[in-house]
Amino acid sequence: MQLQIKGIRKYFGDVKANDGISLTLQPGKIYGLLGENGAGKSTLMKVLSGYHKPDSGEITLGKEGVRFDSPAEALASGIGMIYQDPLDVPSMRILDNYLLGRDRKVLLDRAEALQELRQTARRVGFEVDPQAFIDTLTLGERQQLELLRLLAMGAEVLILDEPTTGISGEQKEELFDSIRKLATVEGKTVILVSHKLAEVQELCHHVFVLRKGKLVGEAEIPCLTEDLVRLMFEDVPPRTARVPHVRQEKALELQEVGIDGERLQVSGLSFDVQSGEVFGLAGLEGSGQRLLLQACAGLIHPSQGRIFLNGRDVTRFHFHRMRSQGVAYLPAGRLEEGLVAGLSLTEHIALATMDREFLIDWKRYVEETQRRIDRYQIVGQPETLVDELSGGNQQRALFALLRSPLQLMLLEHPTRGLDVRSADWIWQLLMQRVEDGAAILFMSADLDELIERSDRIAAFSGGRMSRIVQAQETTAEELGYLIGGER
Amino acid sequence: MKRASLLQRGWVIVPILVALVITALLLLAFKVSPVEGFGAMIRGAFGDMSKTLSVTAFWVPMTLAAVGLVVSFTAGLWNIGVEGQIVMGAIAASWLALKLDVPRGLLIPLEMLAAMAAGAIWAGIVAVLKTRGKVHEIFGGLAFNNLAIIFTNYLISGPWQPPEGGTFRGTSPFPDKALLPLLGDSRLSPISVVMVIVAVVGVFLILRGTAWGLKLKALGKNPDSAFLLGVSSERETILALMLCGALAGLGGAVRVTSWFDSLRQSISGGIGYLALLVVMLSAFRVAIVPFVSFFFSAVLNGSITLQLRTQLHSALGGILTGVMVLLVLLFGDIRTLRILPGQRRKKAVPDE
Amino acid sequence: MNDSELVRVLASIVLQATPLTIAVCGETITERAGVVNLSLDGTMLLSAMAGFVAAYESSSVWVGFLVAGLVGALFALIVAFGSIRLRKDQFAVGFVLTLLGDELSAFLGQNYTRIPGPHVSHLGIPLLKDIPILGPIFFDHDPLVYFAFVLVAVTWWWMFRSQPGLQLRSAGERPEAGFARGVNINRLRYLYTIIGGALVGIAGAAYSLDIKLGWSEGLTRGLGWIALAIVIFGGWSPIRGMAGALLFGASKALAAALQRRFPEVSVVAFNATPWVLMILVLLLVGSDATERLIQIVPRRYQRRLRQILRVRAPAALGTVFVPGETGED
Amino acid sequence: GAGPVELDEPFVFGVILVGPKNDRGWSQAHYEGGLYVEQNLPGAEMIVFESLNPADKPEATLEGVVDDMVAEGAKLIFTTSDEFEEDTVGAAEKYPEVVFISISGDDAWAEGQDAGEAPSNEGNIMGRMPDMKAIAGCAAALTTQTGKISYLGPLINFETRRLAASAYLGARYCYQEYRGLDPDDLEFTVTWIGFWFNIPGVTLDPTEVVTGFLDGGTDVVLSGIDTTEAIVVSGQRADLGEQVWAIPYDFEGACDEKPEICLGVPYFNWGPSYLDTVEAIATGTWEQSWDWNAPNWDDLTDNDVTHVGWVDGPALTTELKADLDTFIAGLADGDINPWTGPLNLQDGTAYLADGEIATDFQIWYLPQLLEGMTGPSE
Ligand SMILES: Nc1ncnc2c1ncn2[C@@H]1O[C@H](COP(=O)(O)OP(=O)(O)OP(=O)(O)O)[C@@H](O)[C@H]1O
Ligand SMILES: Nc1ncnc2c1ncn2[C@@H]1O[C@H](COP(=O)(O)OP(=O)(O)OP(=O)(O)O)[C@@H](O)[C@H]1O
Ligand SMILES: [Mg+2]
Ligand SMILES: [Mg+2]
Repeated sequence: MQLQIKGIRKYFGDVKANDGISLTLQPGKIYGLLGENGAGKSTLMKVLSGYHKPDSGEITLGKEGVRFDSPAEALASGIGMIYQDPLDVPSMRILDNYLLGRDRKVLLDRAEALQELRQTARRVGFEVDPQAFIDTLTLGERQQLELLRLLAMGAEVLILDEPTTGISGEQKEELFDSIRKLATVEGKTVILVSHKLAEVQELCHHVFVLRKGKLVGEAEIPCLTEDLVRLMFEDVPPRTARVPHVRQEKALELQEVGIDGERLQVSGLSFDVQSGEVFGLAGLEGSGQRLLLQACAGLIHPSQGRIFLNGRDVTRFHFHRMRSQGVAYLPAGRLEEGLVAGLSLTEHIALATMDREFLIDWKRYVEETQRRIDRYQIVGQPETLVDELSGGNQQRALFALLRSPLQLMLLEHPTRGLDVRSADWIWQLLMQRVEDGAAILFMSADLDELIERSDRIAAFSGGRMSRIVQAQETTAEELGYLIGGER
Repeated sequence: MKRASLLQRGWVIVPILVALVITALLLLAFKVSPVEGFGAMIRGAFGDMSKTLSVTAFWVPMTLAAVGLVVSFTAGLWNIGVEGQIVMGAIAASWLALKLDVPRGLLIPLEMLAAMAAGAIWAGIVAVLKTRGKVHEIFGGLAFNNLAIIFTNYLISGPWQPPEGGTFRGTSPFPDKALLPLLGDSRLSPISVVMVIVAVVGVFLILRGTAWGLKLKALGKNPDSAFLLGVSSERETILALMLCGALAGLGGAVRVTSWFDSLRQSISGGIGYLALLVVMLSAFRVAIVPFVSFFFSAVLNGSITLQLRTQLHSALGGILTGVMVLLVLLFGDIRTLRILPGQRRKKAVPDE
Repeated sequence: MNDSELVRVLASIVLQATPLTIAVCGETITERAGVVNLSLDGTMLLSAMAGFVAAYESSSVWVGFLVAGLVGALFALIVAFGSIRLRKDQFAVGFVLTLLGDELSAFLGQNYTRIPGPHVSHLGIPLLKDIPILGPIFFDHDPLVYFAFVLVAVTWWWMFRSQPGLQLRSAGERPEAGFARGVNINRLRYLYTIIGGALVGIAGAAYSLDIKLGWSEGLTRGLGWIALAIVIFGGWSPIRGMAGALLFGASKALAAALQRRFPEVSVVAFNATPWVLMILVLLLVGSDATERLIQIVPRRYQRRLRQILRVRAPAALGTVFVPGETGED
Repeated sequence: GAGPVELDEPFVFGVILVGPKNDRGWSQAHYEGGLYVEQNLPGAEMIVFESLNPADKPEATLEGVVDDMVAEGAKLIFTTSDEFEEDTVGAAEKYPEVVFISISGDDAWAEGQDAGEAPSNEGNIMGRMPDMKAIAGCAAALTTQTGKISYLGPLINFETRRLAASAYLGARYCYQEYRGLDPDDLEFTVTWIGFWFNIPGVTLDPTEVVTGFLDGGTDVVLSGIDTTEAIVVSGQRADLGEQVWAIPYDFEGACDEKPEICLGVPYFNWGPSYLDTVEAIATGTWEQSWDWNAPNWDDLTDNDVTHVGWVDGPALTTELKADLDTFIAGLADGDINPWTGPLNLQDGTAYLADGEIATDFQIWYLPQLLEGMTGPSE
């Protein structure tokens, strides 16, 4: 069935996430959807799969115009989507998860569902234990399950939103094989949302490129990667040249550190980060790099080994104590973990920077906040509530909260959600800190960012850290292998 | 911050009026004219000086507890245990009043301090149960309310029984020097009014102007972020509850040393729960608390006269305040009413 | 105590725990759907009063239960409306309703205090009631007791073995996932909050029409809170919840027995047992100490032990779900 | 009354109750006493205030209610609970022109422990309930099949010990004299709930306590609390075919809750004493006194004369009734006095020597339960 999208608009407040997008998709083909962060890819797909209602525009399936009030309606029409974060119920068993939404009857037909599940799994070549609990599975397995569910429900159009950010190289190959089979053998339409050009080249037949909510181009694959890059970024902004500031002092040192996470165990971490060094951590979500950052921050304590900060054993220090030692930690979730919705910028600055004072000198803090607003180019006033700030400005606000001087900065996805220009600018600020002697340990899903900004890089895979590579000498390909767990 | 418009500010009158109308209908249903009913209430609260003083005297402990609750609510805590904290304060003050023989100038401050300490400790236990034992403060508080009341009953029927033998009414009256000086014939002590003023101003300043107040605010709104911003959630949780407990305990001391002259069973009788309502109706703002609390006190005292005049159950006062809080809570903020059916929130419209 | 005496005590505990069982079951349903109805104490009082008055005026206990169920449903509806539609603090709305229900029951019931009225009559189940020991304990009771048994069984089956149960749990665990599979989360939350509330109302009437016969002010005060705590102790499972209600009933029977056994201990001390018990069981299922304790035992028993001792609240309990608009505010 | 009294002007009197006026127990008995005055003395007008206790009304005080009542013109106020005793003294001092009657108090008793505490405008009235409780105890002992009687006690004080002990003495006497059984085999258990009526969460729940009694083999439950749980719960059990009986307390109509199992009820009849007081004040003849008013032995149910009474319950069989009547007759002419020595306190100390008859003081201020009774004394 041919799928047509015409003039889709979806605005979030002032943000034009989708600004009149039209596409036509044919059965039996795999499409790539490319675009920089915030280009509107996910929004478009959510509109297509019934999660969002478009402000305007229409969708035609075959000859009929369709309107979806919910993802379930979309699925009933044959459009199914797999989200970056699988939409399943972690506390349920696989079978129950599959049964949920399978039918409307009161009685559950477990036997039939079981058979169906097994059959579909065999069809695409997955293996499942239907009695296992979802929360014991890896992200990749959960994505596979979602795929199975959609297939079993008769999805003809499959949308995969960045399906490879969280899975291993092996799983990726498996997934790609099944996708190919689904498209070519079973004649399904597949849309792969990604900004990894290599993947697109490997898998897709045709790509669409979005920028700032608009369709800016399309191409048949294979084509030149440079062309795609040009389509995605228009003019690729020149990035600031990086001057290394590494000094010969160990800021952070880990000796045989092991960490027990809830689902993952990390062990045998031994390395150091010099003052003035930027150390990048690659790896899929949930591979252990976040645990490492949290352990260095004192948020969780290692189960073995020691951590030294400027030569001092800080293994058992808790977060607040680390904080007073000049360690900063920047979480990935902005409003969830970093900022307090309902408090103003000034209140944040006061909270983050006050010392053992009793009374708050509001006047001083308002002035200080204004200074930081200017310095970090935040669009807002000192009395603006942080939840009224835009996402990018929230990100800037997080940086504005950092204290000085800092010994060590632990950053999760420091530029996630920022456009290329802002990201570059944030890195300039960070480099100033580095110049002053701070060490940076950061994780990112963006391999280019890692290579470009780091002095050294290590990758995590399934709780194990790879060998450490020099950023200047490595390539995205090498990192890809390391992320995949190869030596 | 945007300034609220006049409509937004004034809207809250509407649910309040509706609550009055509902109460009036209830009066009519029981064949009492609302004019007579509300008239009796007003006369009961403000009919003469002694009534007004009585309203004020009842207002004191309720306001102290409510002011404390503003602190714990700011930290995002549901301190239902405030009732028990009042009782423990009363018990501690009674203990010194009964057992300690020192001059008045020393005894009264000691009673007040002991009451604050006892209330704080009682709250502290609930807090530690929460932070260490993961027992939600609602359940911890509730259990400790009942335990405090049971403890009172034990004391007045056991060790602190009056020498002439037990009734279940309470201990023997305290010596005069253990009692707060009263205003004329009333049960109102000017000293206790001063305590309220200090508490209101103090809490206002703490929440507005101190580092601790800011930490509580952050903790109440988002404990995770607050933690990353340097707020020690366990310590502040415990301290916030303890400060609330201390003020509630002080309220308990006022109950035994001015409203009564001895420790009685049910020394609080629900003042803590009323204080929770007061704080909700005050929209958690400490500057409004004393006034709302005064209104509550007037309604309750007025319903005594209402009962005497009309033979209607005095729960009517509680119904009036309860309905009012419920309506204000649900419909008091006109901005949230916009999401009612048919008036979905405005979406940004394409501007080309 | 000889055997038959013990049997009678146990039978009484089963009977006395019946209303609590029903209330716990109702609130378990509500909370499994992701809504906390904190108003239980007030709901039970008001419905105990309304149920008795309705039964008295109509001379039919069934009308009484019906009215009580409606009262419970109405209070639950207010909680649901306040939290789902108006997005107000569920705890605040529930707490105000708690106090309001108390006052309303006192006021509206003032002319029906302590008068004899209709009540549920006894109905032993033939054959079953003659089973030695178990018969008299479980099957020689009022229909209400059997209703509670059936309710618990059906609720458990509905929750954990039926298709709608999957939807119900998804609303409390991960509403986004349910939504993506076509579950109308908020409608379902309304529905189960109201059903849960109606059951709590029936529990209230169970006191005034069966266990405590008649209305008097404050008839069930405090029991709603106990029920809320038992829901937690019961790990949001109706069967464990019923066990909790029985345990609580046993503790009260114990308090009275202990007083007779130890006359030298102050009478009031025994009155504290239910509250101490409440804290202890909540500590058991929640505290980190229990977790440390579990880690002592051999690893292969840990999972089982953890299942028995610990509980986990529905992940989305008390949260607001806005379909398709998450993150917009 | 001493002949008809006519009122020149309306006479307003106040009645302050500790519980609700329709509690089917203590408070309702007082309320009906007030109604009796209104019926029998045209022009007398009662104002009532119910449920004055800090658990129900933290905002209300006796003083405040008295203020309101005086403002409404009350010249006489009955404060009807021992809870109010001390505050009544204060109120009486504040309003010397108003007469206060503190029910069940002892402050106006010249020989009492608190002699001299009452100002001259305060008096005490109490019905001589121990006699009626002895009858209740007797009825229970005559009826019991299991030899187990339980007493649902409120809180522990002189009054409640006194009444429980009287019931026990009556039971012992009848068990031995009319049934020819060894009174030492009689199990008499007292469980105190903690207050005059149920305060949920704080007192023991009387419903559950009575259930516990019956489960434990008790077949006659005597109530000592203000409310009706004893007969209600026993009635429920009787419906299941169990052989159990109950004896409620305080209020004449209390048997109505479940007549089939009611052996009778010892009750207070406040009407006559209230009326006397009102008339005495209206005619200016009132003087302070402590009245422990005896029953009208000629007819224990003549509510125009008797101050306390005993109504036989429908469940009392005719043959047992004969024995009970013998017992009552013995009490009436003084042949029988259950409060005759030898009598030991619960801890074994001697209270009355052999043949010694208890004085009012000894009965009123009984320090412990008696030997042979099971249950806490303090
Ligand atoms: N629910 C929402 N509420 C408000 N703004 C939103 C919402 N969802 C997306 N946006 C905004 O819409 C824009 C497009 O977002 P979208 O998620 O579609 O980008 P994307 O192309 O998928 O980016 P990425 O590669 O980072 O996933 C962004 O600016 C984003 O902040
Ligand atoms: N050495 C330490 N050992 C234990 N706890 C510590 C230590 N240093 C700091 N903390 C805890 O961490 C919290 C934050 O400490 P920090 O030095 O950052 O002070 P702050 O953020 O200015 O706040 P405060 O004024 O409350 O201490 C402190 O409140 C304290 O509880
Ligand atoms: Mg996206
Ligand atoms: Mg006395």
